[in-house]
Amino acid sequence: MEHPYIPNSAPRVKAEMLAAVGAADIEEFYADIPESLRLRRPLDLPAPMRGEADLVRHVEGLLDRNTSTRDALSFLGGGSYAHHVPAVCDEVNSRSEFLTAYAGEPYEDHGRFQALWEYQGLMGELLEMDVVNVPTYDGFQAVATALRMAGRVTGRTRVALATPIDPALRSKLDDYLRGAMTIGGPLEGDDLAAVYTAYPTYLGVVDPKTPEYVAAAHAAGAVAVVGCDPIGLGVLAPPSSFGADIVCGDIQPLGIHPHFGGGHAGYIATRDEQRFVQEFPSRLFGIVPTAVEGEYGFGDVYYDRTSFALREEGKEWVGTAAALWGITAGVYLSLMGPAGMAELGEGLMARCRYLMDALASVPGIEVLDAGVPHLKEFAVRYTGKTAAEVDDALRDRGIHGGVVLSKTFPELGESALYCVTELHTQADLDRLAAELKEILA
Amino acid sequence: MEHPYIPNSAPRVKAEMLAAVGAADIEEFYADIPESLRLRRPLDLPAPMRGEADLVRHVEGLLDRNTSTRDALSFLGGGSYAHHVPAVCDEVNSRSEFLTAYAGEPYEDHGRFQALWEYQGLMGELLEMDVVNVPTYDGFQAVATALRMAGRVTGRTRVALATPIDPALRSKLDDYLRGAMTIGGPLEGDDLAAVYTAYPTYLGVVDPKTPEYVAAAHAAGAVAVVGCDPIGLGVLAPPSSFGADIVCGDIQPLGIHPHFGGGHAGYIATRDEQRFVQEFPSRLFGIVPTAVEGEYGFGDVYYDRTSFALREEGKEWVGTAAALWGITAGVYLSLMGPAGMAELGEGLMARCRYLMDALASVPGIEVLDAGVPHLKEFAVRYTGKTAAEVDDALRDRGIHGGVVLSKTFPELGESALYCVTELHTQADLDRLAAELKEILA
Amino acid sequence: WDESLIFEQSTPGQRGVLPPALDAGIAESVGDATASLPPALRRQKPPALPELGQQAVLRHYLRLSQENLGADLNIDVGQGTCTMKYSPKVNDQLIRSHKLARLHPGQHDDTTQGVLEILWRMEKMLAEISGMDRVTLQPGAGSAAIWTNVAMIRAYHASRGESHRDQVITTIFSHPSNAACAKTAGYEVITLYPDADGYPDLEALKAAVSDRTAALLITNPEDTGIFNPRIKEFVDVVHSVGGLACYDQANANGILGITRARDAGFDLCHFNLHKTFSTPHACGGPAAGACGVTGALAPFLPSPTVEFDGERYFLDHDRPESIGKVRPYTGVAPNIVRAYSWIMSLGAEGLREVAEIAVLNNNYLLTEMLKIPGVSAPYAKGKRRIEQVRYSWEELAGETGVHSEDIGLRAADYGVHYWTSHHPYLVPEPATLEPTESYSKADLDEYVAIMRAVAEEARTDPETVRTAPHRSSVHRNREAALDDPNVWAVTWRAYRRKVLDAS
Amino acid sequence: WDESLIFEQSTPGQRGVLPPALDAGIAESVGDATASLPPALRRQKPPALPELGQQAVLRHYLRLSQENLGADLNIDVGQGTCTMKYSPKVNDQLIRSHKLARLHPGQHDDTTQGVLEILWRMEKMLAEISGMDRVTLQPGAGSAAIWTNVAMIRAYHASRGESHRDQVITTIFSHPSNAACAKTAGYEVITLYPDADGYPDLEALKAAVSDRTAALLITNPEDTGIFNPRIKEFVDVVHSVGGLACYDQANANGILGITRARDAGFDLCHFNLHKTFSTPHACGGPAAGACGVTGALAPFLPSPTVEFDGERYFLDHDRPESIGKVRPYTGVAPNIVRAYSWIMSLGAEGLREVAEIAVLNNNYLLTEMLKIPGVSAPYAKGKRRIEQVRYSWEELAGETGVHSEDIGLRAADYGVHYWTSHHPYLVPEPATLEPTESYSKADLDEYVAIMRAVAEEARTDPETVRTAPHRSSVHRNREAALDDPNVWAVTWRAYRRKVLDAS
Repeated sequence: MEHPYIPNSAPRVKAEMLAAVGAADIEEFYADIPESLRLRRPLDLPAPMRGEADLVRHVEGLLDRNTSTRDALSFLGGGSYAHHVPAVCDEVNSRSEFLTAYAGEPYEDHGRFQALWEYQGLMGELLEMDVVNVPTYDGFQAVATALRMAGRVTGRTRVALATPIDPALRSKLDDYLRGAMTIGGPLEGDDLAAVYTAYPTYLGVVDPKTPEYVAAAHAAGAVAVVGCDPIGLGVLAPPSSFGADIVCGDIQPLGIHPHFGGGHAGYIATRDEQRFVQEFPSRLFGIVPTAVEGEYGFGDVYYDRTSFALREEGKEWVGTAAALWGITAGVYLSLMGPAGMAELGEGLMARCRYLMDALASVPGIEVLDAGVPHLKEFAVRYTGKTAAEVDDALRDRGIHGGVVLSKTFPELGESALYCVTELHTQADLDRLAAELKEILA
Repeated sequence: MEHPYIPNSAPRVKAEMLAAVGAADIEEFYADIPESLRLRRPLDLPAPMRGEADLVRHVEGLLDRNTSTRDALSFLGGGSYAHHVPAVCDEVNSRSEFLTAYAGEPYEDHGRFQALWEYQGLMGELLEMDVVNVPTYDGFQAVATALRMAGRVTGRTRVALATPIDPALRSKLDDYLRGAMTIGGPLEGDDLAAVYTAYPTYLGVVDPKTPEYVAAAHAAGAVAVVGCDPIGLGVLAPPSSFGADIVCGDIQPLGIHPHFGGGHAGYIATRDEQRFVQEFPSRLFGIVPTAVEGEYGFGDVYYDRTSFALREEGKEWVGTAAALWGITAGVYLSLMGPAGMAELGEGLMARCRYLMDALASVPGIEVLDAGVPHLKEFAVRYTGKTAAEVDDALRDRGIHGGVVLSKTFPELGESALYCVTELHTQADLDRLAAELKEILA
Repeated sequence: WDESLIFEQSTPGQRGVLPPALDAGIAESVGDATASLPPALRRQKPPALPELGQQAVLRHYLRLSQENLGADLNIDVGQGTCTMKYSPKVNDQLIRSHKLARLHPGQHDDTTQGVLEILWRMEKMLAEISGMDRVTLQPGAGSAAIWTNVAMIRAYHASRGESHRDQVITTIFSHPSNAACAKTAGYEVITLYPDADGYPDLEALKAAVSDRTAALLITNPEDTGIFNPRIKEFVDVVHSVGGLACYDQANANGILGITRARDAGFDLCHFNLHKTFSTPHACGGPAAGACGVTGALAPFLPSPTVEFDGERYFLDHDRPESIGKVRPYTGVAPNIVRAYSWIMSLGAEGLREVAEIAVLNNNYLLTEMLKIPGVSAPYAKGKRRIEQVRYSWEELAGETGVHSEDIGLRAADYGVHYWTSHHPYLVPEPATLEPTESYSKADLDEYVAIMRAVAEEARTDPETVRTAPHRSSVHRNREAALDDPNVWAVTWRAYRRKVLDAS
Repeated sequence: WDESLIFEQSTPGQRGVLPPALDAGIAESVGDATASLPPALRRQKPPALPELGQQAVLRHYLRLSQENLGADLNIDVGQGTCTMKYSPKVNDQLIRSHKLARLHPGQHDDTTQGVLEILWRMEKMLAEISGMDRVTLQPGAGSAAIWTNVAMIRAYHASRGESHRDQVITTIFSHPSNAACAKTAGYEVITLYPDADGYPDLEALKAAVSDRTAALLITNPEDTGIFNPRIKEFVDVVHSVGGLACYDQANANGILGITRARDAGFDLCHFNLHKTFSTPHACGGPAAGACGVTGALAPFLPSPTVEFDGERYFLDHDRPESIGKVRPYTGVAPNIVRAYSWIMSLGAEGLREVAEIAVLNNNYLLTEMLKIPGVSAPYAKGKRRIEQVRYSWEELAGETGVHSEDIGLRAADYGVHYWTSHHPYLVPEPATLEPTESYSKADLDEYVAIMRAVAEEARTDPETVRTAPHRSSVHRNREAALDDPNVWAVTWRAYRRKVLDAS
């Protein structure tokens, strides 16, 4: 078979190459594989679609069965966000040069190193912190690693949770910290390695006590770890301003589509102190002079702490992660600038408040924590109908309702987490309120 | 206002620049415009959508009202074709470097020159002709110019049409040849400048007499101009093989989406004879040695025939045209190769014949010219219903029916032109036949 | 890279993309459909296209793209009168939707209401911007729009029984297509030259007009960047003899919302959507043109027009006086949608800002350029300019023997374009810079710094400039081959035959 | 280009993109919503992000992209064990649809049936390819898949009350993440070294196993490209003491359809969708990993799994023994869809062709590389290799003093990548080449020619090689700064403070 992806499948070429290596046939290369391990039948896979157009029709046909957040008005958040993605972000991250690059050196891949270093620097300005890593897989991994870093820094093993956190994140932490650290308990004690605070919390609250949690950590000799959605930092004070030691989270909101969960990338930021820097498992790119005066070079800072360098003696482990999303978030922050981030944050808070007010007036809905500030998310409790019923009814009306919380936060009752973005118009928010009024009537 | 597209709209920059040029305000630059010509009110335009997301929502909202050939099974052709566009074609023509380039020199724009020269060469192989132009606007312009070239070559003024042509093309020719040449009459005579033959014809026929029309032109001392859809040339003999002097047409089928009429680009090809070459108004890129041995350079061949060089003394006129589509068609031909073009042509003829057979069996449909070969299009006559009625009924069933011919070819009765592409499966064709059977029952 | 020719990369048997397989049922039913072809019409020998795997094709074209300098990648203010402004990426993204890309232009209007509404709204906006009554978006580019205007002028006079009008008047600083289209349409062309101040010569116009005058085709500001304050008098002179006045508005960028074609009395005008309304120029097309006309000319607009009955948009093909088609269907839709989106992102206030900043940028550039020894700005000394300036390096050339073209090729070594501009070279050693509103002050400063550096090199090391480029993909062409019929080679076939086989 | 830092390009007041304006009705209704923030939580000083117009941002990143060498642009066979195969553009096009990109992972299953079907079908295909019973697609990359397997191993033993098993055995030629993940999960790591023939030492394994053995994590073929024919014995030895056998199949490309993890008795395995199934590597992620397990391990798979009840696809979160989440939601969907599309374009026959041609390419490259004086392929002399070969330049280094790293940097001057491969450098002066099926014979010949040219330079002009690169964007780093806490600078803030302000 001659296949477009396999140039040397052309028979003449194949024969020529076999002759060059002195092999009678390709089987010869597999001589080391014992017969007992050989699969002597074709794999049982669907018939291929060799024509590109056939493949496109097949896959598009499947994807068309999805109803995206562009197809239906959506109030889903809870860890993945459908903020607007500026076209330049998509343009840059779809460039072949970035999309298909991998592990080149800082010379032929200078652009990648510079773009990621600039990403670190842009995040540094947003967070007002001096050290930011090359993105890890996702915010969950970032939090998990930040907590283990805190464990290594303090030599202690308990993490206290100051605020409600994403139950899925909790599941990740349970797995990732298992055996090394425990989770729970008070914000004090000699065993306390870290206080973890979500800012805003999973339920959307900008908790006024956040600085107190940080202070409690410090009082106990622990590390204050703040999980933070960076999208709000045009209006919210950066956690470093009230003393956070490690700030971490997901950059997916910064110019990256949800991609059904494929848009995540994690950041971890610290002050520029060796006790923190040495505990990063991730790569950290640094700027460096070159052999030619005035040139900026880039390379790995303190490489000999990674598992690439030290295998099991390195800090945790590191593979590749989510570099392209780091570049993308850098493009996003460059486009938005200080004014854009401020306007965006103000717009989110305003829309959120407007929707909270609107839903508060719907009979059968109780807005939770209505008295404290929210960035873009808030929880409601339904009275009279189950959250699943409301969600089904909204879906019938072409709306993706908020994330249902009834199972994950049973203490809240029949509840859901609503999220606004800057894409919501007043008409969108009014429509939701009107539909809910009908549904709950 | 600070706008993302206008960097110097930032007030501080504006003030600095005004100071640098010694101007009090911007009005000063318009001092030469008499007050009577000044518009002293804002333009009456819709309120702008400054947020990129607002703009996207607005424009996507409008475009969503279209039903594309991906949304509905389509049998439309007649000059614009929804063939499969390989992803690599879209990838290359969306590269910023090509998309936003314009009139650079052969050095900093070496890539554009080489890609277009290669396009000419690839078309040359397909057509077996030695001279191919940088694309003109569209196939209509290519035919119109080819005929005026024939007029200049022969010093004669009449064009005879050997085959039915697109009525829209006829309209273009009436305008473009007006005053210079006449259209119509027999394929003979001392006044005959050109015989124009469409291959296949507008009605999809691969007319077995095509070589005879060419011969007739030559017998009269006229130029044989063949309009040819290049998509069929993997199976159809190139017109040069039976003596065509000028071959021309549209390359839109070669890897370019219909774009609602924006995907057109015209080609004109001749033998490498000065009497033809000197009559091209278009640019012709040539390969040329450079100051460094072994390098390939590219530049304009025989530039001093163009209106760029000679204004009204040049051949017709030339502006920019459709270079990006030329590059794209080059990518397409490179991807398809000889085997791809042959398989494609065979597949088109087979599907076309299958659909002709299927529709011939539908009561109320008469397939026209069923006895001669067709490439991908054929006309049918409806008995019992009007073509518009059938078209409406198909549309109700989610099908774009064939181009209605009743007004443009009244002599064919209530008729329509059906087109297949390689995207049609047997099920698609059977579905059309079944729907038509119901509609015409 | 210096990428080899794709023809040199072929390996027999490799495939780049496979067409869909034919369903077995079709194959069984029809057999070999090509068998119906007469032998003379059946291709005997496959075309000698190269054979490459998909990745090899992609790599080839990606490398060629990197050997090309798009406006997105440089400070692109030196493309003569053809500077490209920033073409927003969001607009590219919008037009890639299958809702436009895969829309067949022959679809029933009921299935294309969205794009028809955009065409209709775009017409209304351009009518407001130009002051004209109707606008067609059918022409494929600026020159095609000029042709369309000439064809409408011809049809207008013919409809009034005045086909004896066989002269068109234009100016030497108007785009060559004005003269060439008029000639192609059968007109005798009369060209006006500038007077001492750089304005088209009004006295010469008065001498030229007569009852043979079909129209005046004129640009304002011309490529010199000088606005002709007596433009209305020019129009009046032509009107006084029964001719039409047609405004080439390729240079409209600096006057958006400031002054309009209709206000000066023009009967027709045209815009380049790629120059003024931001659509990308795509290596030289597809672009898009628009022609605006007064009500008197509207019956002659190309067919179809886009109409709205209050509920539904539709194409009106029933236009008996129309000049007919200038292009298939209704124009270069993706560019029209891009331009529509661009205007919608700016609004009236934004368009005015575009004009003002473009003019500010131009006058800033003028100020800085004139500080370079050896540069001048001919005509209208000391006057402000609108959107662009045609400079002259005459003084530098006289001093150093280095020509404007050399400077341009050396500029390429610094990573920017520079084009010497149109024939004929009325201005000696010309260079036309047009900064538009897209470039920042820092960009303009960098461009001027490059010009200054090259000018200094011309004095200190003229050989380097004369033999430029040195850092491009290739070195200076031996151009003679391009004008010699014995060796010019427009295709690989011809190259094989005339050059490779001959050596 | 040598593009400056974006921080150096800022001009106050410039904007890159504007957020949507707030509807007046909202603004009126809520006033300043930020007023509700306590002062300590209200940002006082705007972040010092740079301020640039949109075109300037675009240009900056486009130029950086051109300073980067993607697999699409070069003969990318030298990325150590991490060679990227051709990632078809059609798959990129498919995943850009809003039907995937703008799909929220928390949507109700009824609105995501298309993507769930793809996940489900993909699991079935990978199960067939590996022979395993169930497969999870949740891990974000290869190392995350290794972690996932280790976590499942830990949960498996815990569920059986065998948490005393605290040792994991791996080999030195397995990816460092095998050792590091095991350590992070609390295991003691025992590393096996190759025997004289280059195979992992079976006797050493026998000596290492005990009732403390939780698992063997092993690659086959290892990065040497040598297939370990006694792999089943390794598995049996571990099983004999109650341990699990886990197969790192990052190097699966050469054995697709030839031999399967299950056939050798493995309990767990993982694939890298980016290495073997063609998804692009995106400058180092996002990638995607997949873990296959036998039925005995299936209860421990990450949650949720994708299930099908015959009519409807759904996510099953009710998995009490699951290790839980290793990542948010269900994995890197765009890469899973790409990989699915890739397999669907090839089928069983195509996957086998992939394997065979990858192996043919590798052995061809081996033959040609060994013709270069100074190159050797340590271990198993004269044997055929599977997918890659770890070469050694020891002889050349001894002769010339030029190291493998220098050769790699000089290769960059010829426009290709070359990576010296993982620590520890067990093979002296190593270089690992892995051609995959994506590269043509002509490509491989060109790569070998570059290696030969550099090797010759090492003899004739070693200084040029030692000081390379010369034709890259920048020259060799002064690396000391990267390990000095006083000057390392991970952010612009730190650079300003530690370097700029200090000088």
